[in-house]
Amino acid sequence: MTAGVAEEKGERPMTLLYSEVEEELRAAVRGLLADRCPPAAVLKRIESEPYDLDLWRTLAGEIGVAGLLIPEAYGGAGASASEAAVVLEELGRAVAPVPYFTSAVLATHALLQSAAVDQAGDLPQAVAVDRVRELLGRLAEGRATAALAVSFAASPYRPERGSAVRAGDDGARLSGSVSGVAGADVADVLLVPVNGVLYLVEGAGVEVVPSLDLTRPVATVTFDDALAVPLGPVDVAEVLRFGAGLLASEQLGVAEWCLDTTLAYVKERHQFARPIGSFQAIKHRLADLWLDVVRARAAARGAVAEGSAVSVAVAQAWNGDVAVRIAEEALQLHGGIGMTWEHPVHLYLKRAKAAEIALGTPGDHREALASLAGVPGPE
Amino acid sequence: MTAGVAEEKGERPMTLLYSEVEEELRAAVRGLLADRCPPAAVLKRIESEPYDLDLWRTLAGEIGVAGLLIPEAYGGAGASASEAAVVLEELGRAVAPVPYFTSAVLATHALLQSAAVDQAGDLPQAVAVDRVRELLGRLAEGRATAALAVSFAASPYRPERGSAVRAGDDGARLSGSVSGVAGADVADVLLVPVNGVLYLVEGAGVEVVPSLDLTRPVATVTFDDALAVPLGPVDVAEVLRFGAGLLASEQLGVAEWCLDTTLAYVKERHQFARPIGSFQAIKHRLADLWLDVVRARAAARGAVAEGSAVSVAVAQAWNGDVAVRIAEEALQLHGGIGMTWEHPVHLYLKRAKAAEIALGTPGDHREALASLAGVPGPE
Amino acid sequence: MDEAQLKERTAAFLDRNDPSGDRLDFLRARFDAGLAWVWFPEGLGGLGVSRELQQVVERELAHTPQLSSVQGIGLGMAAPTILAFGTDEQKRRFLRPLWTGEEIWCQLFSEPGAGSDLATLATRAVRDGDEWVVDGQKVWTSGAHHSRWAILVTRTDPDVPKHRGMTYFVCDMHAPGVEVRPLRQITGEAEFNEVFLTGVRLSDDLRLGEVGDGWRVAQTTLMNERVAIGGAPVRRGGGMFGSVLETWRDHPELRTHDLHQRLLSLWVEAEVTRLSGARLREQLVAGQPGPEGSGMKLSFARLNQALSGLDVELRRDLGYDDWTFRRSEGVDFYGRGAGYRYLRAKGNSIEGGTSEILRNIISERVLGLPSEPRVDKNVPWKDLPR
Amino acid sequence: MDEAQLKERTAAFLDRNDPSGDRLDFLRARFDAGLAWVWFPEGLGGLGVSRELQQVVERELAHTPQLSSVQGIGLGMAAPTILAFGTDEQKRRFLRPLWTGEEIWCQLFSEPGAGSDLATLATRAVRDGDEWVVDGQKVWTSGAHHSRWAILVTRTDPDVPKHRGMTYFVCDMHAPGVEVRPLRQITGEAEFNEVFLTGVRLSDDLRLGEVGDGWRVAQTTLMNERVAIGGAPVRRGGGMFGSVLETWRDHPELRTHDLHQRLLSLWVEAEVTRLSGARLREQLVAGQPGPEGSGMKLSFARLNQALSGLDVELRRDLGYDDWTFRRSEGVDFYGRGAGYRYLRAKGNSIEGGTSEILRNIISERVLGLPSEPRVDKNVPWKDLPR
Repeated sequence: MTAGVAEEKGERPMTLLYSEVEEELRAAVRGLLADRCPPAAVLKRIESEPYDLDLWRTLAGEIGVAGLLIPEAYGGAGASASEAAVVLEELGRAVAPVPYFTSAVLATHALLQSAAVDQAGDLPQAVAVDRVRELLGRLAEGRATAALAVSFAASPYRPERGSAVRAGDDGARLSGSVSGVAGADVADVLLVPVNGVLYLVEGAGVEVVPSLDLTRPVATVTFDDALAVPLGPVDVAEVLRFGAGLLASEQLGVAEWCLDTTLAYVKERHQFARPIGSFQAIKHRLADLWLDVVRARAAARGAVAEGSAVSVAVAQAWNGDVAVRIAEEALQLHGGIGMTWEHPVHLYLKRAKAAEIALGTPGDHREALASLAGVPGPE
Repeated sequence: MTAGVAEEKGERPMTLLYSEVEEELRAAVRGLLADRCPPAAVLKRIESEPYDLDLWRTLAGEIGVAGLLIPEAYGGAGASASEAAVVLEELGRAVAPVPYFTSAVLATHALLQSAAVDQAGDLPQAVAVDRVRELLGRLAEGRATAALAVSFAASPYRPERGSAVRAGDDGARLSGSVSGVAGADVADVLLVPVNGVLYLVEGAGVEVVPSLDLTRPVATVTFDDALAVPLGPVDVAEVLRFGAGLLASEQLGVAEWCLDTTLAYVKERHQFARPIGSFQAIKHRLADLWLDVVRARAAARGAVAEGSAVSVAVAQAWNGDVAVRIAEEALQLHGGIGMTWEHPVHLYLKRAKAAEIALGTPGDHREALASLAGVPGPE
Repeated sequence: MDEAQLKERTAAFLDRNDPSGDRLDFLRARFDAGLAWVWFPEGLGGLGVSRELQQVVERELAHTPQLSSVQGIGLGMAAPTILAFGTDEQKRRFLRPLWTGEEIWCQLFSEPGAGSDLATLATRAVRDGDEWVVDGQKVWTSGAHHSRWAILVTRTDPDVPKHRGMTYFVCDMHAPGVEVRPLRQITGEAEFNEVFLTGVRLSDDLRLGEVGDGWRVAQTTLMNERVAIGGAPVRRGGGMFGSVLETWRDHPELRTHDLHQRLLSLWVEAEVTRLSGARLREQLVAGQPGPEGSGMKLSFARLNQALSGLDVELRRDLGYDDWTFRRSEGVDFYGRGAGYRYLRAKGNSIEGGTSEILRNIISERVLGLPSEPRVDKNVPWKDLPR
Repeated sequence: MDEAQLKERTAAFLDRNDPSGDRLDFLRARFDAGLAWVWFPEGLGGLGVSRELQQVVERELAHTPQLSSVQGIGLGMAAPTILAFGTDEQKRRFLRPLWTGEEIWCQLFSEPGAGSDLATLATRAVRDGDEWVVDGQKVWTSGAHHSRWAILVTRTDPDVPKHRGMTYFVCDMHAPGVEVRPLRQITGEAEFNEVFLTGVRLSDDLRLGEVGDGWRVAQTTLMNERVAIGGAPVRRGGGMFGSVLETWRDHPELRTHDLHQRLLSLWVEAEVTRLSGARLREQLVAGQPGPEGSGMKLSFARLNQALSGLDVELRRDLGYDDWTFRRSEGVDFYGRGAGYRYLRAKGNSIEGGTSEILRNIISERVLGLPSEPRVDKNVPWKDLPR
């Protein structure tokens, strides 16, 4: 059944199902989050200290999520994007305020790509081999957190959006700024792409701005002649595409929480002496939304199984829209209570809306498909 | 309330309501159609002789619809587009197979425009004054029917689409062809725009093709060195814009029939021991469709009251979509019976779908608004 | 009285009362002159003339002290209800300070368990001699924190079907047991309040209408609410569209074909909605009020939501202007950022009748479609599933 | 029996029977060898082994005479029902010629008054000694004009609630009183028939299942129908998309930004729907059938309709290929013009369960939402409003 796709790629048949290992990983993450990160707890902390670094240390250290994508030679698990995707589904489902996506996916992938780390653990391109080796080890164990100094509003098609950084003549100092950087405020190190080279910077100015997504605030990062270590060449568009593919799984998790929570609510909430979920107009809308989520799951799985530019663009184009639509519908179907700060649905709406912009809007990804899928525009 | 619009135009306040005269005209047309042109009668004739010329003669002669737009000096009623629009609403509501739109609106407007006939009845531009005068008189009384030899798929923005006609060196003979011409098969004379000049032709080849809209078939018109009388300059785009504005009223009529007929059906049809119109999902869809029709009515009135390029583009962009959507929903809500030839809903679906293409698709009209309304596209 | 006579009367009033003097004195005098709401009876701020004539007075007095927007609920909802159901005593007591703004009013209708189905409300009022003791919780109350009075619907008989066991009161917001708490919304601020009523004692002369007749009284209030919604004329391309278009025109680098096509579609939808509103107002003036009104709020909610969502996407701005928890006096679609507009517009399809309820109303009252099977018609309120 | 043994058996069968000989002889022999449908019992064309093994046989016999598509209803719906509810006599009589195609079957379920609500059907069967006399009208019957037999559901007891008074028969299509008329569709052609039953006499041994048990028997038939719908794998950008894309690529002059954006959105929707189908089939193979199947038909109907509508708009073609009233054997999405596809696709959300009914099923069976209040549960069929 997936033979068609596999044949096109000429590889072993890919699967769109979850493996047993992935289901175990999911159970571990979900269990921890249920215990330590219910929506009420997230709501309580977002205005004081949004990130839950205790939770992050447990996730990274005990469950080992931080090192999933890092080769075993560096203390990681050497897992594939498919496992990372399952973690993201669960983190999305909990709008968990931890820097997994920004550090363990985006920054880690940039580092691995820049140093051209292969599965055997060789570092053919790294300029600063020791620094890369040491950093990967710390990231894998969750002892350090990194962020990629690229605007979260940039995309594989416009990777430079929001960035204005230049390297000094000696190639060891950076100046300029990047706006809308996610995860910078909890990062120990910043990875900064400048003119195709990835730099490692520890001393940068990070100013968090009030953010639409309360659980993943963005910051303006400023470099004022900051000391920087060049690590190797970097293809930012590829890094953002990899991230975009995985973000689709986080969006799936957001959509799933919204659907599940709304279903529970409409079964419970009575008006006119009936559960509101017994009204046919509500039922039909939820049936359509469920079908959107079913397809979002297939799209998210497709993006990590195939990893191609087409599959990523498809997953982002679909899941970005679906997450927003279902969060909006969840709010509407909760009625007045959904408009209150005390109900967590707004956290999901804000996450979904910010994620719609992050790493390319659905429209950007559809536009990319014009050439990727051979649907050219008007001449 | 409409002061805003009027102030913008600096004229007397326009009205979006129907006048008493218009309501009387509507009642006369509706009465005649109810009597002579029920959907079953239309269905019965469409495969043998689609046009009902007896009905047309009664409409033209007794009610006087053919001459509505023609100045009184030529035997017409000297009425405005607003009255013609009401006739079109009723004709749309009955998918009446008469050449009103093609002859009494499109061709007549082209003739009046080309000869620059003003309300006083002067013919400043006409080359062939006598021919114009005579033709207007016959058209006004319904003794002759005309068609504009322009593709029904052309638009104010692409008026030349489907036309390939050239004038001979002597300017008195035409050669070439035009595809997709509506109303040509019942026209006594053809009005043919070539290089900005309107020609009158009586001897052309007209080959009707099987048409999506069974009640308004289109034909390929061929000129083989045909004798032609030049009448005057013509601005085809303006003629098509005028027609497009009025077509919105016909689309409104189509939409109204679909809504009314579906409402009656869902109140009557029982499944699960309830009228299907008592199911909330159906009710909510119909409420939304009703709201679309309410706005289609305002759009159609706006187009004839204001007559500007913006108001026409708005009415076409909205009403073209609404007529198709509501015809599609009407079919769906009729269930199996809607898929049968014997139920008339398909006549409306086909009319709506063909009218969506006619004189510019909704997308063409929206695109035109980019410059008309100051919403420029990407640079 | 015709327009000319009314103009004369207004001129005479202006001769006697200086609009640049004390604001409250001027408003009191205007009320006493019958120029407050001319269609109200004489002695109660009116002249007992046709409502259309009010615009004459407003025009003549346009440059004099005006009423405040915090009086909206008093003027729009409480006053017509008091006029329709109040005793002479109640009308005399309440209408003058309500109109002058000396006393602000709020509305205690919705409850956490009674939103779309208002008639299921649970706030109890139990008679105790000449008084009623009220216990319950109300929600979505704007202005409760500076209100002197509230219009309040309560459950007085739980043993009869829900529509029959309600009673309507004027609630003294200064009475012991009334607690007002700001209700924070997803925008960060608090436009509304929760109001907790604990053993609040209201004397029987604060009752509006008969015991058990509260539903009918409340319908009068709600009818007047609906009139106010979805009404004001806008320019073509105006309203919330204006701010999106400004960004669009000023920032060509933000435009994409995807956004362009969506924006054009919304422009068309906004324009046909604007035309429908204009047509509706023409019909009202011509004395042919159509059923189209029910659709306007539905349309505006959808448009506001779609437009504000597109606006956020267009700007690609991951920031938000201000999450501070503070009170606000209302919706601020023009002063705040795109993120605020996006979030606040979500309420447009919930407040004042959800879009779902409006579709029910349109389908039944306008289109004549049959109602769904009712399971709560003859069940005593106390036995309803909840 | 394992795969190897079955292969051996198939090889042995091929040794004995020449596939290039008489087609019917070959198929009869295949049936008698138990290689027709291996999961059926021995003696009835099967071997009583697991259904998965059928693909082994199909692979081995791929180059031998195949069954015809006009047998679809017999194979997919009648056969499993006969197997489940037929007497030994009925199974012996009907299954062999059904499988070989010597006898074609059709389905007499839907009626003009009973579409979504099949259980309300009105075709009466009245007992008369050893026979039943059937009167009524059925509709949407494909292949009725060349069918020997039909599966038929009738009303035998109008005095009990609708689900309890039905009886299921095999109907002899050659019996006097059976009249088949082609039913013309909006596409111009007739894919289906109306079947009028007037005093049709069926002997009691044509009854399938108990008297009054027709609803349960029909459920078995319908369950087997649903399995077939919405299933086959497609290529990325394939299916109905292929023909739109071809026009799109070949005719740059037809492209507009409006159509482009809509086409891209549909391309994405088609692709995620294709992926869902692939995932669903993987789940089935892994023995984890998910509830996603109910959604596939809904998705394909929507996609086909949106795509074919866009296709007509893209071509700006006001013509139609052929309105001739003639019989056709099925849907021809690839051989016909864009207008035909547009019109025919409208049926996709009606036939085989309307999209409305599918949404009901998803919301109740998959999402666990409560059913609506039922008004027909305990009402005798004859007293139902209609």
